[in-house]
Amino acid sequence: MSNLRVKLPGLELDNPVIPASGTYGFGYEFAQFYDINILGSIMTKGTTLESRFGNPTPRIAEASSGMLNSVGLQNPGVEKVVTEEFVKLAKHFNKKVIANVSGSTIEEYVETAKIFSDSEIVGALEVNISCPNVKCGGMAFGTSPAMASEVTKAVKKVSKKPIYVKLSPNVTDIVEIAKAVEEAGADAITMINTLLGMRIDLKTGKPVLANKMGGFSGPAIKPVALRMIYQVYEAVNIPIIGMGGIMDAEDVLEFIFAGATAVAVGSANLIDPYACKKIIEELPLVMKKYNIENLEDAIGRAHNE
Amino acid sequence: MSNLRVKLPGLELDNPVIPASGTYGFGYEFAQFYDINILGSIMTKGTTLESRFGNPTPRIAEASSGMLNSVGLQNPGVEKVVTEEFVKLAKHFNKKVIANVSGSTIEEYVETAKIFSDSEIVGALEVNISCPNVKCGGMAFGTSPAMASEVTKAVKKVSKKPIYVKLSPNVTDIVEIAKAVEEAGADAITMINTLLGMRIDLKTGKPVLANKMGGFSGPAIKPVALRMIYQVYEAVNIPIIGMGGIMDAEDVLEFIFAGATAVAVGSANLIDPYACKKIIEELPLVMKKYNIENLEDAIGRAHNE
Amino acid sequence: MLYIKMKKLKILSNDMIAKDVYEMVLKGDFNLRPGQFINIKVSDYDVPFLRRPISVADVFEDQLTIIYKVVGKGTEILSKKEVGEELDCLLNLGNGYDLNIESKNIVLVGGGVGVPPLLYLAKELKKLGKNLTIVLGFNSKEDIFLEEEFSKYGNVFITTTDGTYGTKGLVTTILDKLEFDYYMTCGPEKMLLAILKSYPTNGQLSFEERMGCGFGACMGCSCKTLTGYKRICVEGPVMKSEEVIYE
Amino acid sequence: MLYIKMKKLKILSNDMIAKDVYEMVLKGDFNLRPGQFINIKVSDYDVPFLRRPISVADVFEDQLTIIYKVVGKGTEILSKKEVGEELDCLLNLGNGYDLNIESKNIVLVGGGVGVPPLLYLAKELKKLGKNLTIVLGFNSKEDIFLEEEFSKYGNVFITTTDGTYGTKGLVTTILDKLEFDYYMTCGPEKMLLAILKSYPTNGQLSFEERMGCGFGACMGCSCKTLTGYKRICVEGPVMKSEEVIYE
Ligand SMILES: Cc1cc2nc3c(=O)[nH]c(=O)nc-3n(C[C@H](O)[C@H](O)[C@H](O)COP(=O)(O)OP(=O)(O)OC[C@H]3O[C@@H](n4cnc5c(N)ncnc54)[C@H](O)[C@@H]3O)c2cc1C
Ligand SMILES: Cc1cc2nc3c(=O)[nH]c(=O)nc-3n(C[C@H](O)[C@H](O)[C@H](O)COP(=O)(O)OP(=O)(O)OC[C@H]3O[C@@H](n4cnc5c(N)ncnc54)[C@H](O)[C@@H]3O)c2cc1C
Ligand SMILES: Cc1cc2nc3c(=O)[nH]c(=O)nc-3n(C[C@H](O)[C@H](O)[C@H](O)COP(=O)(O)O)c2cc1C
Ligand SMILES: Cc1cc2nc3c(=O)[nH]c(=O)nc-3n(C[C@H](O)[C@H](O)[C@H](O)COP(=O)(O)O)c2cc1C
Ligand code: FES
Ligand code: FES
Repeated sequence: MSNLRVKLPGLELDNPVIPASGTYGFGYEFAQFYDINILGSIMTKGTTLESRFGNPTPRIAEASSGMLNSVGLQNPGVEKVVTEEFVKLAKHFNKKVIANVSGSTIEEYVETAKIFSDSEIVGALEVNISCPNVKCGGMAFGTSPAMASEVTKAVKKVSKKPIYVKLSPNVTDIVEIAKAVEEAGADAITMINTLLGMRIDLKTGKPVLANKMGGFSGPAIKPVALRMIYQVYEAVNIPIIGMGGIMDAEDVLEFIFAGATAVAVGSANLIDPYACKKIIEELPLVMKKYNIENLEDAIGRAHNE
Repeated sequence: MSNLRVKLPGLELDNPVIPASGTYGFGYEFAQFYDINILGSIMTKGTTLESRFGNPTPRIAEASSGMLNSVGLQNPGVEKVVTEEFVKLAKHFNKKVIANVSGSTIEEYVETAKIFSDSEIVGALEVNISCPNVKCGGMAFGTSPAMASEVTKAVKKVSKKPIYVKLSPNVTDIVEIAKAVEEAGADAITMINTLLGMRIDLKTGKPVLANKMGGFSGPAIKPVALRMIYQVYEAVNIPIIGMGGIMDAEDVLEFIFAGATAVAVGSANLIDPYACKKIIEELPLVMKKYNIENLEDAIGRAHNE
Repeated sequence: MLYIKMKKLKILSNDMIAKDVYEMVLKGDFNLRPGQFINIKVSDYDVPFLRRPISVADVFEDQLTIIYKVVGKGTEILSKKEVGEELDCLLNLGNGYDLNIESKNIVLVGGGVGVPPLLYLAKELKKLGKNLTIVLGFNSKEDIFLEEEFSKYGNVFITTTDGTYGTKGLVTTILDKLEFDYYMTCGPEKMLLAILKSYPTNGQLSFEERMGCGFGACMGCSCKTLTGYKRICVEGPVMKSEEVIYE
Repeated sequence: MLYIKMKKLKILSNDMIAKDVYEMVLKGDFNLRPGQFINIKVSDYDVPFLRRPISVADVFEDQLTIIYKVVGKGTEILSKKEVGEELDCLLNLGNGYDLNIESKNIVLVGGGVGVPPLLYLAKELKKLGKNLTIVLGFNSKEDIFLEEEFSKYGNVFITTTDGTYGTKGLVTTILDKLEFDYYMTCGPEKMLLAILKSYPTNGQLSFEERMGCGFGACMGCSCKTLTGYKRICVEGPVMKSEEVIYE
């Protein structure tokens, strides 16, 4: 029997597969497809203090082996998420979730985190300092070590739950940022958020996205994600939740080898609502193929000499 | 009749299509496939002062819609390139080439550039401050505005030909680097070089590339290339040669709309040795489809309000 | 929403019926209402990455008809699929038209590739005993399809932008001359907004938007309405004229 | 090099001949020597992105045979191709074995999927009047293929790592007991290096390397030899034993 269990700060997962924030709503809509309790956990949709509509449409564009989105944190605000969305989710899901916290100012992160960390169903916070789709804040926090550190410290101070900081790949030196958030008190790192990208519609001569640029995700970004996780694994001592283009169980293993303790599956959910289920079912077979009994033993394998 | 001509500093091109450095050798080997005089120009293989073998193999890995290479500037050294490779090339090619200059130190860039700029067949230099596959120098120059500026100034001082500076996409703020090289005297910008990426072989548990990380190219990186070109076009006044995932004539147009004056085709040549020829033949048809008579009029179209 | 399904459907036919327009018949069992759509993965590879949303044009027993126009790579791949191949589809998406209306005299207005979903709608409305008038707008004669099929359900008026067939002009040219209690429409956004401007009440309009998932997960297709934020793929694509915000 | 061609070849057959090993016959006109390879685009999409290099196993009139093992996504896609489909191939790649040798008694040594190119080689060497001995190494009984075909050209010795067929052990177990003037070999790098160590002269070895282009453009497949840097895809894949650097 293969052992798929992995440990994250504050969470013990039956398996390492977690749907990525923003690609799984608040989870309950996927309950129509399968029993979502098979998941390791759920990273819920990016949430801000107040309700937001997000950016104008078109918000979606396509690319070779990937997609761009400029959704821009549409969400009903943290209060409603806790009192409505999480209540609906709890009817289908009896594990802890990882609540994705976003904001435009440090105060907004702090207030949102406070409310989330009081919520029963929340096992950990994912502090999104890397959203490319919001004007002020968002990615800006994730591209400067000083600001990344500041947000991390501020949230850490108020949170009763472990905090995982989500890094942006749109930086010269990801290691520098990772070290800064570790030092500032992050309990884990989640990476990568989307690459900043763009597509142009030849018919209109304009960018496809109303917001011009958007976050690029899917298998196209996988080599960048793996490289960054590999680099960060060598530089920090806190666990990494890896993501970026995971489509199948072999991809999961590649991320684990690179240094991830758990993984998140994003865009794949949009193409195939059963993606997470299939990956969870295939993972033991793939582990067997590569002679892995305990998934934990395989973490960071690519770093062995 | 559609007009495909475009102007670059020191070069007037019959059409905007140029094979990208490192994917077309020194050009003459493609003469077995078609008459290479149909090309706008040729960007020759990255060249250093002394001969180099490059990195150990495996040097090639694959990714969804793209590939990774860690060739690492294998080349016979600038003297031999000028006296042997360019001589062979000149038998098949009667236009000017853009000679790609690489190095580990500023002195090496300068010496190499000097020799190239005396060569008859060289119309312009492409200063590669963005190669991810060499330990010292290479990409390091391209990730700091100060160093990028320094190399540019040093090469500009000695070159008798216009210099195009090739930017790395592995940076937080591409605009800052672009402005720095413009101010330092660059006559044009070529972008983007490869993204730094990695793949892991599940069978061996090790990175596929002997060098671990490599340069990621192909259609997978196109949205990042387009975004950066769009950003740089708004910030500088020198022309841009765009590249990153171009596979067909529609892609060419997308880069032109984003702000490129000419384009380079890289990985596509490796999959289909006729790629540049096909693109050049299709381009007038695609221009017709989108009602473009003069290609020059379409440069930067996506920026119009 | 508990009825969304992912299935492989066998292609029974795939034929060109007008310039760049194809009709494909798929076999399977489904539970589709007029105005709903399916979301198709056109290749087994990661390219094209996203599914392609196409409306249901007709349902007959275990056969589902879609009509699509080749406008890009995805629809081009679709047009080359052969009979007997299987197509990976997400089924039963969107709200569909609300057929529970009192009005008797209904006009259906379709533009271009917005025409197909009205066929199934016409069939179902006819079953409910409604009187139908159908107005279809195309660019040119060569673009016209389904004219005959619609004539089974009511009077059909055709407009072409270039005047090569039917009335020269836009669908609104005809619409303004007709008497009706209620309208249902599908077509390009410009057309929908033109209709909405003249007829702000007693209608249902089907909108298009670029989609990430098609089943409510990504928030890619949201729009603001007078009754709150809605996802075109779940709370749409059909909106009541009374709730649409005219921009 | 002026003979490299890019062509679409029709698939005449594609059958499993051993565990995970397929034989595919392609139709076309070509000019291939033993030890050369073709480079195949297995899909029309950008995924898989690179071509897949496969050696020529045999050529007969206008038919080309390749034998490949399913080891990953590319070869898996290849194994599912149907008869009648066309395959996009770059043809006539690599140097091939040098047949212009004086020695009479030649041993051919193949390991795993290094076995196929030796078949065409055996045929051509036989035509030149050479005496051939053939040593083929496999992991296990179920992996064995081509044994009968090779027996037309000389004595065939089979080794299996697990001893389920023929001699238990590696090809070198047999090789050390044979008398020969010259050897030609193809197989995993470990095997090639073991042979080279015992027989540093009078041989030709065919190497594999991960390739970008397969025709000399990318420098992805370079190696150092005693006679300078070489590209496996142009100046290789076959190297003389005297020039290979033993590492
Ligand atoms: C609910 C709904 C129902 C539809 N029903 C039909 C129908 O019955 N018949 C028909 O011909 N077309 C229909 N469309 C439009 C159809 O989805 C697009 O024409 C198709 O996706 C284009 O794909 P492509 O790869 O050929 O074009 P590309 O331009 O290459 O597509 C690139 C991307 O843009 C998206 N896209 C492009 N055009 C549109 C569009 N007009 N609407 C939404 N997304 C678009 C694609 O889905 C894809 O993600 C419908 C769209 C929606 C949202
Ligand atoms: C000159 C040459 C001749 C060959 N002849 C044969 C043959 O006759 N029969 C046969 O079964 N195999 C042969 N191979 C190996 C064959 O090319 C690989 O097994 C195949 O490319 C694997 O592709 P994949 O998509 O199934 O595997 P994946 O592992 O998914 O491939 C990923 C990438 O790695 C490359 N790759 C993987 N394994 C190898 C390998 N061993 N050598 C080179 N590249 C590799 C692929 O080309 C691709 O770029 C030959 C290789 C070379 C270089
Ligand atoms: C439609 C969409 C919406 C997203 N929204 C969020 C979000 O709200 N918060 C966040 O941290 N990341 C968000 N992301 C990023 C994903 O969580 C993930 O980091 C990224 O998509 C890379 O993974 P993938 O390649 O598997 O999709 C979003 C991604 C997509 C595609
Ligand atoms: C095999 C290979 C070798 C390359 N060598 C060089 C080089 O020597 N110098 C350089 O400036 N860029 C080099 N590049 C980068 C390309 O010129 C180009 O910038 C990049 O590949 C993006 O374009 P593409 O996606 O069309 O390949 C190389 C790329 C590849 C794939
Ligand atoms: S397309 Fe994803 S929510 Fe509508
Ligand atoms: S594979 Fe490109 S040079 Fe050999």
